[in-house]
Amino acid sequence: MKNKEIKTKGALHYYLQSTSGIVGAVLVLIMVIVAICSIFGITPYDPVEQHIDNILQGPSAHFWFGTDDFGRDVFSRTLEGMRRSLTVSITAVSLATILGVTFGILAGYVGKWFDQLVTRVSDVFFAFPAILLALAIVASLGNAWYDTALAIGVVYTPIFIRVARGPVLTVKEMDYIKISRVLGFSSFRILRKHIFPNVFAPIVVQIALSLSWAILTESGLSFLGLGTQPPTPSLGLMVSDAQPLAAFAWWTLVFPSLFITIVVVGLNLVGDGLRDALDPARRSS
Amino acid sequence: MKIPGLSRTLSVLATLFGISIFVFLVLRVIPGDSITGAFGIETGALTPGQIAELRVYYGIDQSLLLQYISWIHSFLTGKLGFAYSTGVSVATLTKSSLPVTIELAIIGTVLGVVLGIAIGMFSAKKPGSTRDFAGQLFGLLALAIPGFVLSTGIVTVMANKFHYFPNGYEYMTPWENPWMNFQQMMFPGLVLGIAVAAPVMRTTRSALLETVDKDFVRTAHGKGVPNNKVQYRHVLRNSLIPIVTMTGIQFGYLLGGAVIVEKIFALPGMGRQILDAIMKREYATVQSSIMVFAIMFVLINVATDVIYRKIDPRIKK
Amino acid sequence: MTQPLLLSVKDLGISTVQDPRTLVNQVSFDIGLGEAVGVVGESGSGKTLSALSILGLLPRGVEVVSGSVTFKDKNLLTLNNEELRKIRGNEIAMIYQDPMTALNPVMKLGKQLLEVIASHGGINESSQNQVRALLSEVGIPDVNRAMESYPHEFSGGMRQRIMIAMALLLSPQLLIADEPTTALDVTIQQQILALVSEARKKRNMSMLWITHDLGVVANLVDRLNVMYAGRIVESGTVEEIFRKPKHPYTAGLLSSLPTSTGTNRERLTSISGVPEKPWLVGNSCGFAARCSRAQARCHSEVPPTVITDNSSVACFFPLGGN
Amino acid sequence: MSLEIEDVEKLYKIVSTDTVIHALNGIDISLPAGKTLGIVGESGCGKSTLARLVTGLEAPNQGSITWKGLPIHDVNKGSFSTKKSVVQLVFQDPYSSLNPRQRIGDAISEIITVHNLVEKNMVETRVSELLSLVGLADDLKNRYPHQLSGGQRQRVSIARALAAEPSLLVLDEPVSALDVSVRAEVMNLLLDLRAKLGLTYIFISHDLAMIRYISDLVAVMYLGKIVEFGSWEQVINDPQHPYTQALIQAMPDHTVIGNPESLAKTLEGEVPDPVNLPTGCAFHLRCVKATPACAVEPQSLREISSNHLVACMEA
Repeated sequence: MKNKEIKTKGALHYYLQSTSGIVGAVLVLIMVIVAICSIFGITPYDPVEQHIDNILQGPSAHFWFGTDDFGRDVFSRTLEGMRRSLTVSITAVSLATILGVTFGILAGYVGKWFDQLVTRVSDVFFAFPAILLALAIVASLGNAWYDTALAIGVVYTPIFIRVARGPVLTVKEMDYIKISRVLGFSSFRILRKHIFPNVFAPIVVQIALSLSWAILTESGLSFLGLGTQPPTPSLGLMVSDAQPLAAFAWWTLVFPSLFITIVVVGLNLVGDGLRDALDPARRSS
Repeated sequence: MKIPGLSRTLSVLATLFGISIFVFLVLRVIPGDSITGAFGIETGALTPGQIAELRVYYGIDQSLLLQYISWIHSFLTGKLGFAYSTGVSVATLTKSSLPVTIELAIIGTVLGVVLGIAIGMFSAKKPGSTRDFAGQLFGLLALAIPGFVLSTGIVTVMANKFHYFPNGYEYMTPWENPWMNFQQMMFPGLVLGIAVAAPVMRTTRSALLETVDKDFVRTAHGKGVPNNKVQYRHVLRNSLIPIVTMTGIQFGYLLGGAVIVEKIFALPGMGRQILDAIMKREYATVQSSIMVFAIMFVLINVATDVIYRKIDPRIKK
Repeated sequence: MTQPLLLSVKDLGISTVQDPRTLVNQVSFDIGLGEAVGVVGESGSGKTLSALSILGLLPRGVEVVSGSVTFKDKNLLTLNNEELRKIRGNEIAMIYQDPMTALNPVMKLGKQLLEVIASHGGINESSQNQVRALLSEVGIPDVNRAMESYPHEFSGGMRQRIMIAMALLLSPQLLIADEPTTALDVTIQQQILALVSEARKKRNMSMLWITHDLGVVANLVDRLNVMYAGRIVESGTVEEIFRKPKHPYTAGLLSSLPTSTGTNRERLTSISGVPEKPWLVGNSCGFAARCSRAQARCHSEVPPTVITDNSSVACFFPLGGN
Repeated sequence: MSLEIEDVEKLYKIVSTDTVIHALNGIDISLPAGKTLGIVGESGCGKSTLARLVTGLEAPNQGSITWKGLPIHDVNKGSFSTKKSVVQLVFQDPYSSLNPRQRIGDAISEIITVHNLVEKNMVETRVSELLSLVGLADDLKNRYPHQLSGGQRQRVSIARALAAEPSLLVLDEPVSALDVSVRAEVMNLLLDLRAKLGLTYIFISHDLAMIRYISDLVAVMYLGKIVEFGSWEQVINDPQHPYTQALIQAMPDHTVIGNPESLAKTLEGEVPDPVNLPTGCAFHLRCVKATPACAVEPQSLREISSNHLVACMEA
């Protein structure tokens, strides 16, 4: 218990020394709060409510981000869209992390035919552009949010297999792992106590980066009409709907786009910050 | 004893085989078939007899294995299967759409690599400086602004403010009308190029910074080699390996990005072909088109590997 | 010192750029024309940094903060990049510790060698032969094939020979060697030592040899500087240092080495504790905490370097008295 | 009651180049309990491979290794319950031999608790005992490896090995990575522990000075074979194999000074590629005494005087 405390404190200490890490964390935090607001219905209006008298209004005190061609409040819709994006991405990345890390660590540690099999299969997955594969899966599964999440999760699993497997191969060759075997420790113990803590850092970094890619993929799918269906808002769909309107109602395009960009920038900065904070080589200097 | 490239070829074939099975299963096993695709909710109104007939018509009454074999057979015999609704062979569709996507991909890759390496070098020259910050900011934004946002923005501004929108006209191949083709490809190519440039820039920057601290760079300085020569001959040359890897990986994402860009800029490429087929539930078309994509990607990987061997003498064997 | 001076380092101070930490403090030593000087010290003593600073090759984040390095009436520390470049590889050459990483892995060896000539005056018809002659002098078997090969095709020992050939190509007046045999097997080390010794004699070349292994320099250099915690604590001829060490650290180091005759299963004399970090020494003798002769003033004052004839020692209570 | 290594061979297949490396070619050693065997040789001679086989990390392709009558492979599997016959290992690199994310105290207590070597409430005491045994302060328990010096880490590695209560300790270049002034202390510690605990050592090094200082018996290895074997006096003071002689001559010696002639080279060339072993005696390509017959006839160890074995026809 004490052990853990010190470790996280140390990493946090180093994390807080990186400017980009702090900026990223703040951006992501804002977006998460926004999403949570939407979960509890703390939005100015119902996202699907049509204000017939206020079609295509510019940003104002009543409608902070203006209204769209159905008179719906863009601000409320953006919040709701952000919540959907985050829900899908977090579910997808959790799935990919659990599957990928388990198979990656096992493949790296067990080696031999199992490693061959896992790398071959993940190579096959890798041979696809992610969005295309997700597209195919969504096309046949359906477009409920969990279908999208499942599709993105499957597509990102091989990334986590690679990220986990690589360091395991390196760590496995370290002298302290050999010594653990001579000391008669079980494989499970070696994996849990000696290998996992040492491959943890790249996985955490990858989670942050994958979340950002997942958000891009999710909004890309819904932009193509293969994700969330109208009238439920989603950021990609809002951009798609804004295409014919943008010329005279810039706010319909700008705000959802801005939210996607902010959260993706934030997650990338968090990833960079984590990479620096969790790398013992950079710390010791 | 050993035939050069044999194991390589075999592993490429094995990967393609795996892909074909995977694509097939994803689109067949999962509920929803061509009938529901074609008739939508009206499927419920069909009699069992009609459904059985339709199943025969679409070839989905057979076992999965037979379906797979018949698809692969038609794929390999050059027709790539048929689109059920129009009866046109997928090969015919692909013949006109593949060149569009390839042209787009080449423009995107070249732009992305040139831009990415240039900005990466610009950034790495003085780590921590203002120019480094500017370079990194570009990388970050290029990574974070989705292609569809950038494309929509470009279309909006160009079409409405400048009344310039070449993609509004019918698509022209470079042979029919090179100038028109260039104008039509310019913006979608730029959008893809920026998407490729971001990771290439980041890789270039970190590879350069890492190589600068290597022993052999110190040796070169110690020999009295002029600084600019050290940078090009020793630092950049050794940084190319990760840059090539990253470019190869990006090619896959680029093909994915093509789907979105082709839709927005109304280019009749592979991406749009797949999208249309998905909307119409033309499984054979989707399957075969995705196979074509996969083959392209695998071939790019082989090319990356060949370039690798050219750059790095250590992996000759 | 009978020879005229070739290189003179005075009060050299090196420190990190951020939250400045002293790494090398007031280091002074001379190298005469044709003279071989050794610098002995443990890891972190500052020996490698002192050597790298001569040619301005310090790693990023580390800089010279004081002192001068005079090479034939020029202060190398004040030269601009171009002036310094003309000296590097030409008048002063360097060989490094790890032969596996010191050569460019993606460039043919012939080209890497010719680059030295190209950087100092340009290549002509005889350049190729010049390179071939040196490669065979350092004992590379198939010279023509070697020129067309890449570094990874050679063993560590062979790569170090190639590095030596590269360094000798323009007949420098000074060769700086940073532990060039540490990564090699003993029989290969012996070959390299013999090779360098021979080449030096032939060219009347001066040499600065950095090492942590007293045994290596015993028969290689004329004079020796012993470094500890960023300072030179003792200097003198090899004879003086090995036979009559004055600084307690030098003496401790010598007696902790197992000898080649006599004892087995007997306890070695050892120095207790660990070397102090140079930036933590402050106003004290860096060795005080480990020294059996230390008294109160050793912990509160920096012992000055006392110079007598050919030798010097920085200790309040040296062995054999003052 | 001894370590018996009989006719051990170890091959490594390199898949990518489809070649085979002959790491060990017929090793026979008998080491009485309580003695120290020094194994010396240059890189690639197979000495570290031997360490891995003796500790059961890898299995030989041929031959057997037994410790006190038990095959080594079983020794570490079932032995912790009986608390005897344990073989332990200490590596060269003090940086990679400790888990960077595990505290020193935890690294040592882990062995004790996993194998229930002492009563639960005695674990802390035992850890303190082990730390003081290797000369480390008790408060080091709470530190992480990167907060320790190289010498301290190596002491921790030794303490951890001792926690398993081994009777045979394999030391693979235990002081090579340490600073000169720290090296002597660790060597002294190893001497003390051997006397105090009655340990049997296999001490592997490329440094003959360290080998001669600690060993009772010395084996000189070249390209996967033992070329000379005997007591330390026999091998080091009266070397018979030309390779041993060359190694001794090449030892940097600080007692001989100011004599550049002593640098004259003694051994030509480098160690051949273990993938294509030379015919006959593997050393003949570099040997000053080689005759045409050496290129044809493989050499095996023969006794030239009491318990002094040499694999050379010219000896």
